[in-house]
Amino acid sequence: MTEILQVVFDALSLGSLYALGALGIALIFGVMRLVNFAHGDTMAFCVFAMLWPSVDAAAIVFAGNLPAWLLIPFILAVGAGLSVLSEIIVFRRFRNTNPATMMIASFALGFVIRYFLLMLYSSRPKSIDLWSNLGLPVEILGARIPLLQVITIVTAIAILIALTFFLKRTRFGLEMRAAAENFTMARMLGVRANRVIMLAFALSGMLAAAVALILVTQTGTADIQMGGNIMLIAFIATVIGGLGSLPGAVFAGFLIGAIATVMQVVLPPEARPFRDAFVYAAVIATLIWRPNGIFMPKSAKQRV
Amino acid sequence: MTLLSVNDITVRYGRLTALRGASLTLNEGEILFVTGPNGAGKSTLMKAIAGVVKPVGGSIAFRGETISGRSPEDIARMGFSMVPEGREVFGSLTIEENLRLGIGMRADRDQAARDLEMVYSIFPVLLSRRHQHAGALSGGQQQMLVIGRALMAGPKLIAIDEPSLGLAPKVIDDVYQTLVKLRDTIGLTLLIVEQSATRAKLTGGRMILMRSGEVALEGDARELASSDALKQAYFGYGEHGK
Amino acid sequence: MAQKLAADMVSVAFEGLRALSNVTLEIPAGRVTGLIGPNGAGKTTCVNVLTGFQKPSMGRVMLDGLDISGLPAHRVRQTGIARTFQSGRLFADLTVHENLEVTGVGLGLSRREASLKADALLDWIGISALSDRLAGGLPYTDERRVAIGRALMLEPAFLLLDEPAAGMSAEEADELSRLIHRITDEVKCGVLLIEHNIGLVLKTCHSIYVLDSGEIIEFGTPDAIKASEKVRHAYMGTQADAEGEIL
Amino acid sequence: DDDKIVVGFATAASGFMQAYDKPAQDAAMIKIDEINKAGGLLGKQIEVVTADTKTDRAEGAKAGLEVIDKGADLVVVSCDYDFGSPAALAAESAGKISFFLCAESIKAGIQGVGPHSFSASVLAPVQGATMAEWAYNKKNARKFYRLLDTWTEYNKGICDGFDWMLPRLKDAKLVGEDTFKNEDASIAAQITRIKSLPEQPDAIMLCSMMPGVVSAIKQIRAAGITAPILNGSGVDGSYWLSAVPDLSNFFTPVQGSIYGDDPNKDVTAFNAKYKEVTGADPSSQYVYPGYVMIDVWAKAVERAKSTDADAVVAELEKMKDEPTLFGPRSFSSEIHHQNRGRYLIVETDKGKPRVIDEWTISEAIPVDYLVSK
Amino acid sequence: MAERASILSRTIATPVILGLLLTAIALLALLMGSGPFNQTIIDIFIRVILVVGLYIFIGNSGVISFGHIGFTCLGAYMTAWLTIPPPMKKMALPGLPGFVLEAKLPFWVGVPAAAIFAALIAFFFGKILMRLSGIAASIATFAMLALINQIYSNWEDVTGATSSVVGIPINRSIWPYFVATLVAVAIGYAYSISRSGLALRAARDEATAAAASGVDIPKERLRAFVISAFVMGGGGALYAHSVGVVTPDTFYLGLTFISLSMLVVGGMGSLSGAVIGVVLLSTIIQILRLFEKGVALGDTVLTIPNGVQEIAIGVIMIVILMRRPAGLIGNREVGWKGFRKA
Ligand SMILES: Nc1ncnc2c1ncn2[C@@H]1O[C@H](COP(=O)(O)OP(=O)(O)OP(=O)(O)O)[C@@H](O)[C@H]1O
Ligand SMILES: Nc1ncnc2c1ncn2[C@@H]1O[C@H](COP(=O)(O)OP(=O)(O)OP(=O)(O)O)[C@@H](O)[C@H]1O
Ligand SMILES: CC(C)C[C@H](N)C(=O)O
Ligand SMILES: [Mg+2]
Ligand SMILES: [Mg+2]
Repeated sequence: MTEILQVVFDALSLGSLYALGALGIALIFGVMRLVNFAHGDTMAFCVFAMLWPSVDAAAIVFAGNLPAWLLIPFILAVGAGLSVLSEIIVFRRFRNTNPATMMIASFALGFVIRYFLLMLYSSRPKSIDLWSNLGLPVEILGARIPLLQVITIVTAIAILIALTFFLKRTRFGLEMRAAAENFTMARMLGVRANRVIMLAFALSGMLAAAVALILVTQTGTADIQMGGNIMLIAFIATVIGGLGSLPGAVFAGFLIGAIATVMQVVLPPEARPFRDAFVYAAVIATLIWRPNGIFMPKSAKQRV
Repeated sequence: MTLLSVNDITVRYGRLTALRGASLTLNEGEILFVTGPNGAGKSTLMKAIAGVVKPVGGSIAFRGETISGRSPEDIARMGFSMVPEGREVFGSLTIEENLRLGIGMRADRDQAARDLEMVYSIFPVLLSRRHQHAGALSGGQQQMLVIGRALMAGPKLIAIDEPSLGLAPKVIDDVYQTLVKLRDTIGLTLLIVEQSATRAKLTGGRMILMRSGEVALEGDARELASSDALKQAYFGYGEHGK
Repeated sequence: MAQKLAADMVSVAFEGLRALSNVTLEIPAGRVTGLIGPNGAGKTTCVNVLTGFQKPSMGRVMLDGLDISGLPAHRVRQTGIARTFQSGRLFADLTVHENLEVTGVGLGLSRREASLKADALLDWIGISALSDRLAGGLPYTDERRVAIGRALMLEPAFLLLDEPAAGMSAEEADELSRLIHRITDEVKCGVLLIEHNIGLVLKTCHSIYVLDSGEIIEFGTPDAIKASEKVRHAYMGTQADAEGEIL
Repeated sequence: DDDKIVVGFATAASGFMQAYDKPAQDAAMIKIDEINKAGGLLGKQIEVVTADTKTDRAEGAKAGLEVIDKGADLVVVSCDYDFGSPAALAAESAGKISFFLCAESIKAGIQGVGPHSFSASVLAPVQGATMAEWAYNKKNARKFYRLLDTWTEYNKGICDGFDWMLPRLKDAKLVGEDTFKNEDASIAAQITRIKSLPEQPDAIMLCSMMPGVVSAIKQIRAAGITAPILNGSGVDGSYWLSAVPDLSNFFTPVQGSIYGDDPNKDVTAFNAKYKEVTGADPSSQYVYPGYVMIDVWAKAVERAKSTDADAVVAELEKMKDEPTLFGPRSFSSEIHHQNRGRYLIVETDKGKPRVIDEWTISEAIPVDYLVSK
Repeated sequence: MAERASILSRTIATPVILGLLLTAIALLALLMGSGPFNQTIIDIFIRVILVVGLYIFIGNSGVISFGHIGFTCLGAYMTAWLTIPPPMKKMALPGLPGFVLEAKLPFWVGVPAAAIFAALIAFFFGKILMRLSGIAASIATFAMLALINQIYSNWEDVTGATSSVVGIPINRSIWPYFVATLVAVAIGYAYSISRSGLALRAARDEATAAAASGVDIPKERLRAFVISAFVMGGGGALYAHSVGVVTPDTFYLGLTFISLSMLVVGGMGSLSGAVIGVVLLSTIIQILRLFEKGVALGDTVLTIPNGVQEIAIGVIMIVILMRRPAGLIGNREVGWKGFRKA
């Protein structure tokens, strides 16, 4: 029993990280039809913002030494700032262009951010100790789970609820969804669409920062590529969850985390390296089963 | 009092000139029909006023302020409400959400609530399906929705590009009756692209005819609609100056 | 060439909403059949069912006695049933000529054959001048004519037109009416015409179905429809009366 | 030309391999400088030419061709086999000697490139075998757990060496094994598996490398698993220790110590020299193979009295336990790599690494075994 | 009305001009006669093949595939399996079937075989995936890439897992690559003017209307998928022979995004865009490289710091796309009199 519970927590903790990533991707996709490939690099940027630029092997911790009540807002602000800047300098000029063009632009932007970090910090992964005591396990119903993972799970769910409420119940959410669907028409209705989109970018940037903080606390490592994998999984989660559906993205994030964890547990040792192959096969199966995503309401399908 | 004046505007799409020096004025509380053959530039004129396409020459003033060059949302917030050609509903939003989008910039929430009721009473089908996605509506129902949405903004001037598109005759009547009533009660000004001269005649007001990106003819809707001049201008036999 | 396309007791439901209930109708070859009714009556849904875009919840679609319900849309087109859409749906990045060519290719012609057919058809409709323009930038009315041309490729047995005259002036609608008659006369296909332009329908159709809330409430000749109190009540406007004053 | 000898570096000056290539290359430059200052090689000065591989394989092939074009007698290629081999292959087909800066796969040499190719480091399996045998003898470890990061051949190589050694250790057994991926954000499931073992292991053989290894260690310790962790050389260095405060019971094999406590004082002197030249202390033992490489190659050139590739290869293959600053080196016509080697053992205790021992595996790992893996 | 010229005669200028461009590049390599430069040109040719392969599917169907580099991987490994000397194979890849272990085929057999193999696998994947469209299809193709990558990264006996596969005969002559590139361009051209190409482009614009025109969209997509996989597989095989080693991670996200970028920057819907995009971006990269190494301008040597080249390329791409969202060439194709509508 406790063993199963332990697996559940393991799955939830990986899943919540994916879910948080997926929220950041889904938000921007929802409002701009943009698959923001720079999201992962924004995460890396937030992590490196804790360090002083240097190409030495040893990291010089800088902002990372701030007390939590200062550090968290600072990193969130960095994420939001970079994200908003990306919107103003780059993405704003790609309104109404096709998704492929926007996607490549975001990829190129990510590339620029990555190499910028590389120039400042070198390609060497750096180490940084943030809130180690969060790694200590707490006992829940007999299962032992690191405090950090509890925090991650709770954060992911709290953010989901807050965001869903925000998008469903406030005027801003309505305008955001409208701008996503038809930018020009929304403006003709008086929606200050640029402002709306900018806010979405700020939120997405903060989500990237949140993932960055959790990741760095968990791994103790700052690596240029660190956001990449989560971003990809998040991207997949966004699509199989149902495009534009935040709960869908979160659910799919948890689902992928769960599948990966369960595969790790049940596969025999020889097959374990193929764990991710099973995960991707499951992704394909899900897409064939529900091409519009798990959470897509039927009525949202375009009628003829 | 002049509400809208369009002075000599020119609009190009690449090499194609869609408007060449078009002008018109519209007074408060007036009805102005715009008619003209296929490709004359009627829709382009609407879009230019709304700020969606940028004229390369000329100027547009609304409520005494120059609006050419302003963003569509600023123009909308000044009280210009537009129903574009071709039913641009937000298919993934519900019907009520579509309608509520229109009231974003209004301060008078009570009046907005009353307007919502009014829209639902003109188009009862929207009320019965208010929580459904707008994308599922039939063509005509979508047209009702966009007209309703434009009214929700509480505009000074409403511009409708072909209101009758896809609507059943009975509904067209309802729409026109409502528009005229609003003109009479709250002084709403109407700018309507309408292919049907008969409809213009029945409603009354002023009318202009566009051809090849210019205003070719102007006059009283009732007189013009029954005159041969309109037909001639429509097909371009003989030029009528403005 | 097939002689009769029919819907047999077709029903369609969307999450509780009955868009069509037990609709039975027939489209004979060589004639123009009208389908009118208030907004949301189910006209487009009916066309969708007949052309394979919508599976009926119940009932069948019969082509000359052959059950074709359940065929995917492209297969339906290959049996000779063509349609247009309420919203243009042209291939925006292709030229007008290519728009027509696609149907030829879709029906199994080589590009060369399809190209020749497209030229001939554009000529026949009278829009050869548009041939090399990108379909994306066409004005509304031209869009409609190209859509008809595209559907007419390879002389379909049936042509279903969903509001082809929307946005047309009286004169343009007149011209469309003539075109439709040319189609029935020369191509010999059966046409289903959905329109809110009553004048056009009355003038063009041989017989007319009236649909309301998913049910056929009336069927008859234009004169009979014009006279029907039921239709007038459900559909016609007060001023835009059945005389077809408003075109 | 005849008045100089050219060493060509087809290495990464950008991209992530740069972090490995640059330090080793700096060390090689120090040796080259020393030789030049001492009058050169065969009386000629050594000249250096470089080309950037950008950490890209296709670019690597180009870089190799480019330094050959510039007359390189020795082609030094990227540390890692995957990224170095395109340039090495280019050298091989041009009949030039190539040296991998620090590749630790058997392929970096005859088996994967050809008879003119060498590596300056020690095979990864030797590291795994060393740690297993050492822990068995010195830590009395009998129950081993094997945790493999399937990301690279290097990681697998460590575990291969461990696998080879384990059956040779009487009574030692594997109580469990698992795999993970370097990029895994969380290895919670793997940790759960260790913790639910009926008996906890005496030592965990961790076959992984930067950056994922840090995350794995951090999570293992955070979960309260205190068993000794054995590693390959890839984790050497103190730069990352801040990530796991007070890390203890953690063991790494190294060719030389960067911590100032190498039994050989010359190593400490080299470290100082390195700092003087580059402005920083060596960050890990991976600087050393660069120095060793030039050292053994230069000796072979002197002995062959020529830079002719075949003659130099012949001399290199004669080396048996040739002493270098960082342990003895042997090459043969069968293998151009070290399948046995002296390692210093570094223990990290309360976050402080220091040399505690020295170990050479009791028997060389057979070439057949290495190749079959 | 003037008689319409046949599609072939109206459009043949495009492949001819592109062919001439490629010939000029090949001649340039010969003229320079330097090893590294030759290798650079070989690289460009391989890139052109890959991007043309992408164009065939993505350009015509409008579905952004993240999966095609998977076919490149399949092709590269296939030619490795066929052309590596048997003794080396038996050592490194003992899990291969017997007849493959014994095979020692020349590279001009290996490359087409690789292309066919990739096409075959594409057929199986395509059967399942081509029913999807839009972003779902993109993700599914990405999952396919990841699946291929995971299998090739872990199947020790057959692919050598993450370890480099070596012993692939290296060919440094420019001609095979040149000829293969011409063939790829010819295939790309032939597909784009084919019935299937037209039908697929129609479906890209308006799937619903395409179905109403009798187009069987999944079938047409599958056709393009298989043909493009053929080209991608061949490109992968050529890559293997140009470098001599392959590993699975060579054929993963990095190559995917670079190739996609070149396609989009060149002009996604145009064969000319595919070719010119690659040539142009590669040229810019080479020039920046030159500056990285230092360029003497008069007395001063102009050098840009390491890393700036990558940043610059990123910025240049963004700027090009800002200016020309449809890519440099857009949807047009080169003709004798400049560009014409595709
Ligand atoms: N986005 C565009 N790109 C290129 N050309 C355009 C575009 N929009 C309109 N045009 C062209 O501009 C001219 C004017 O078009 P406009 O839509 O304003 O005409 P209209 O009078 O509204 O016609 P209709 O009665 O068909 O609605 C036409 O020739 C049309 O082809
Ligand atoms: N996919 C769908 N989901 C939910 N409801 C739908 C769907 N498709 C159609 N409907 C509903 O079915 C009814 C019939 O729609 P249909 O489009 O057939 O009407 P129509 O007669 O063509 O009307 P119009 O004249 O306005 O075009 C409408 O009430 C419409 O909202
Ligand atoms: C830096 C090292 C961990 C790299 C390793 N020596 C290799 O061969 O890849
Ligand atoms: Mg118009
Ligand atoms: Mg309809």
